[in-house]
Amino acid sequence: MKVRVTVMPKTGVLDPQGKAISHALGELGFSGVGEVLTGKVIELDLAETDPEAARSAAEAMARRLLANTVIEAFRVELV
Amino acid sequence: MKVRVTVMPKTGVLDPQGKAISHALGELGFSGVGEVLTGKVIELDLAETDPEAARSAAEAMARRLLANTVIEAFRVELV
Amino acid sequence: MLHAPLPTMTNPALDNPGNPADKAGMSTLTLLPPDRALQLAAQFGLKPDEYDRVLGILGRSPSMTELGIFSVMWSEHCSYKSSRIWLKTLPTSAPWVIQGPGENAGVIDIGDGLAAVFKMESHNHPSFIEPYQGAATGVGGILRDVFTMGARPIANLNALRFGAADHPGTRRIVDGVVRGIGGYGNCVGVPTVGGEVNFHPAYNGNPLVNAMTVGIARADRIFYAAAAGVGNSVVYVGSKTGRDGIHGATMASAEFSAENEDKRPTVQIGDPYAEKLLIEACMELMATEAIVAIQDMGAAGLTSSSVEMAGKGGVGISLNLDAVPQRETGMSAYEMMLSESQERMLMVLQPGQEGVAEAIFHKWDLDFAVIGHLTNTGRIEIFHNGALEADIPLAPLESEAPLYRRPTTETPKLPPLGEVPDPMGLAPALQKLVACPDLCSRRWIWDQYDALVGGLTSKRPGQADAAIVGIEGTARALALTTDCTPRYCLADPEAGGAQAVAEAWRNITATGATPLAITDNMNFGNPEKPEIMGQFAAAVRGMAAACIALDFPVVSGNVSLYNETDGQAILPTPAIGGVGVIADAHLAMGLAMPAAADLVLIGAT
Amino acid sequence: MNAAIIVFPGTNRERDMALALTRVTGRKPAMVFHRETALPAGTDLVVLPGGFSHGDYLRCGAMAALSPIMAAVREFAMGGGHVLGVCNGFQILCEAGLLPGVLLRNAGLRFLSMDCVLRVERAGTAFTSHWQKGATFRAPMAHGDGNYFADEATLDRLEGEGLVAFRYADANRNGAARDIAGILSPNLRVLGLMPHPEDLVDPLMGGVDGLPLFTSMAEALVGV
Ligand SMILES: Nc1ncnc2c1ncn2[C@@H]1O[C@H](COP(=O)(O)OP(=O)(O)O)[C@@H](O)[C@H]1O
Repeated sequence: MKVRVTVMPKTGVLDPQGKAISHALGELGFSGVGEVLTGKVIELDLAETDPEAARSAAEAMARRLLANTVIEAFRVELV
Repeated sequence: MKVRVTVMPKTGVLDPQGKAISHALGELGFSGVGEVLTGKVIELDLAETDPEAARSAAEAMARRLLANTVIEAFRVELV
Repeated sequence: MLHAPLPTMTNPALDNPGNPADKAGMSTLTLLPPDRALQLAAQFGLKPDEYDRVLGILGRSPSMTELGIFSVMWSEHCSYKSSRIWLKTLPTSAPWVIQGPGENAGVIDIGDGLAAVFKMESHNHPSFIEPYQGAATGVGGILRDVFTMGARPIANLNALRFGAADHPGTRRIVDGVVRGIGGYGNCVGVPTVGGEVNFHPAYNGNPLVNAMTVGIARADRIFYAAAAGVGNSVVYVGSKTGRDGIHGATMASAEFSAENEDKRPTVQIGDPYAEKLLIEACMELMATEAIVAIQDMGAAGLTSSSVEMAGKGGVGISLNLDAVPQRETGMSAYEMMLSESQERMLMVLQPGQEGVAEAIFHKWDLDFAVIGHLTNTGRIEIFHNGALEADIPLAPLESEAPLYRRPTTETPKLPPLGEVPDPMGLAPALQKLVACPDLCSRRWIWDQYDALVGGLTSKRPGQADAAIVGIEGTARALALTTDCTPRYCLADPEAGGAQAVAEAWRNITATGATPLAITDNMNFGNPEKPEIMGQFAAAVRGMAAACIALDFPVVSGNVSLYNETDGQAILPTPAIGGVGVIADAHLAMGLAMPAAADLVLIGAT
Repeated sequence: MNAAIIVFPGTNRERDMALALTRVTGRKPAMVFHRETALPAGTDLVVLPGGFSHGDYLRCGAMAALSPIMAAVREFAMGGGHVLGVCNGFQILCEAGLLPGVLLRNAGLRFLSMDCVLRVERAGTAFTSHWQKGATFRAPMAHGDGNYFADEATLDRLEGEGLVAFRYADANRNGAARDIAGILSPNLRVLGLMPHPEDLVDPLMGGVDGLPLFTSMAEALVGV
């Protein structure tokens, strides 16, 4: 079972990479680029075959390690 | 128009980060974790309102800056 | 323990170690049809006469894996076939030289029972394709060359040449290369203490990334590559094998291009974290008596490491690829033998030491597998999925590889410059000079390199003509520098070669240290062109003369040829890495001028 | 003073730290591997040194913070023990929740390796007693993720309670909130800071600006 965990900075948390990308895109001549937010995707190949069990395992992994919930929010999808 | 660009390592390209995460999850007692692949998500807020124009602008940005197409593949979605 | 299940059915050499593989075992070898083999040989870069030699050696058509092995072992990169004849003329000995060229790195005695182990190596082409990873894996490769010999790396340096500063492609490459060198070195925890950078249009399509590592070992605890002990285990350690960097030739082969995307040669990605673990694990194992021989897997990974270890030791080697730790599924023997996955080493262990070694590598979260054993056949035999995939005598692959004396033409002497008119006046000229890309401050580079990790760097970039790095537990320090002025080498390769050596010597001397030895990185164009081979020969001549005059022998080096784009060669660039020692680090001189000092000019202008 | 240096896979400034500690205390610190579950008996000071634990993959310090030894370090800190985290060690302390906030990518996205000038904001602690408040000193920095971030309330609390130990005094190169370079726990016994005083404790290295950190600790923790 493949699971995708997407981790994004919470609102109000500084995103230096997003800021730099927004700036760089402007410099490259792309206009109309507003806020840019950057995050991480972690795709896990789990032995678990039950979708709900896989999802809850991934959620546990995200809470424990994959995301720092002080500054990041995460989303789990089955893929 | 919000656009999400997901950038992942191409098949066969080593992902040291994914490897380290897979290992760490194992050490934390999560069993049945196979390959882990990590990538980036970049969410762009574009002034463009036409979906197809926004998509192709994002694709151009991905090719130009957001992804390193020698080792990474990208996917664009409207959100 | 992961003992390789040996397919004894197809390994007669194991049942009867006295005999070379008999014909029964050979029957499982799938040979290429002759016309197909001929066509592939050309695609793999073997010249027609070289391919004839292959046929003569084998007495039959090769298998796919065998052809791959011949092509990489006889490549310029592994065989030094165009350069060896010239390199042999370099002075390589001195009372303080413990090991000259021919091993993974050179070794010199620096007193107090210690040795400095160092080498420089190029990663030019990969750095053009993918600057960050190309430069990063270059650093990783040279580090392995040094710690393979039992030395803990204490400093990295580099020598970089980029295209014109205003060329549209240059910025991307400079940025990637500098970040890649820093990214790898900073993480692995080896300080980057010096280097040099030039810009010239001749490097527009072919940047040079030369990386140097210096390590410290006990002079009586140096590890070598020569395998010994028939029956001893051949052990694979480090990261898993993937399809990284497999010979570009793979792609050209119809067999492979018919397959899916995944089979394309992929860029090697460096994992400095894995390398750091590998250093620690190797250092720990090296403190025991378990290792007979050790070699890193660099270019042509498993092929060159196994062939060189067995070849140097005058033994044979049998490998079972089923036991190789693999990152991808369905890899062929050809792919595994040619993979250039990073952060891997091959070792031969003393009998019964497998458990000790395995525990150490597992402690450091690294793969460990027994993948074969030494034989007395003088051949390399490779098994995969129970079938024999290659069976080649070692000598023709290694010590008897092709050797060429290619035609040379001398570089015409340029007329003297004569009177140079002053176009702008002294002050503007000075301003122009200090602002030019070749002379301006390099601070923006070294500000991205951790120069201090290790706690022993006493002169970092910008503080002295050579970097000064202390040696733990002693008052001593090493003085380290890289130097070359390619413009000079283009105008007069002999004088340029001599000048590069002399500059390294002067930079070390200027700190108060005694210059001891050099490593070199010979970057040139296509050796099949007589004028390029002429540059090479002349540069070597000049270097040799300077080395002799200065008592400054060459103990290691690397050659990178075919640095051309659209037939345009780079400037001849024999980069020199110099090492000296100073008995008391406190005495090392820096550049900073004390207040109220007098300026004294020494030498003729 | 019995110091224990924790070595995670990828730690690389443990030797620098050991050299500095040995120089000041004359005693070699114990090296404790991340898989250990207990600190050596009689440990007075735990040091989490710099480096790239677990390659700095995912988030700096995230995987190290979950190491077996960190349970012992947490217990030690909770019991009033002194803990110093430098660079990656600071990142680990934040990820482990022993200090608030987090270290984000440098604002310019580049690795920064250079000397910076720090101002001592909180003197009189076990780590800072040999400096005057307001004193400035030079310290090498070498990091890609030193951009200290915490929410406004946390920053206000840190400042209000005098828990900001050091600020960048010359330039804020990494974008750290309120120029913060190092912070203390409420009991003043856990210190995290980004720059490396341990790399400036010997005239041979270009100065002894970092020495007061070590002499402060040696004095405060002698016989503790
Ligand atoms: N690529 C580099 N990496 C690290 N340090 C560098 C690099 N290039 C130049 N430097 C450092 O910058 C300083 C000046 O370089 P350079 O002008 O080549 O010195 P010199 O002419 O004295 O050999 C030296 O300390 C050198 O080590």
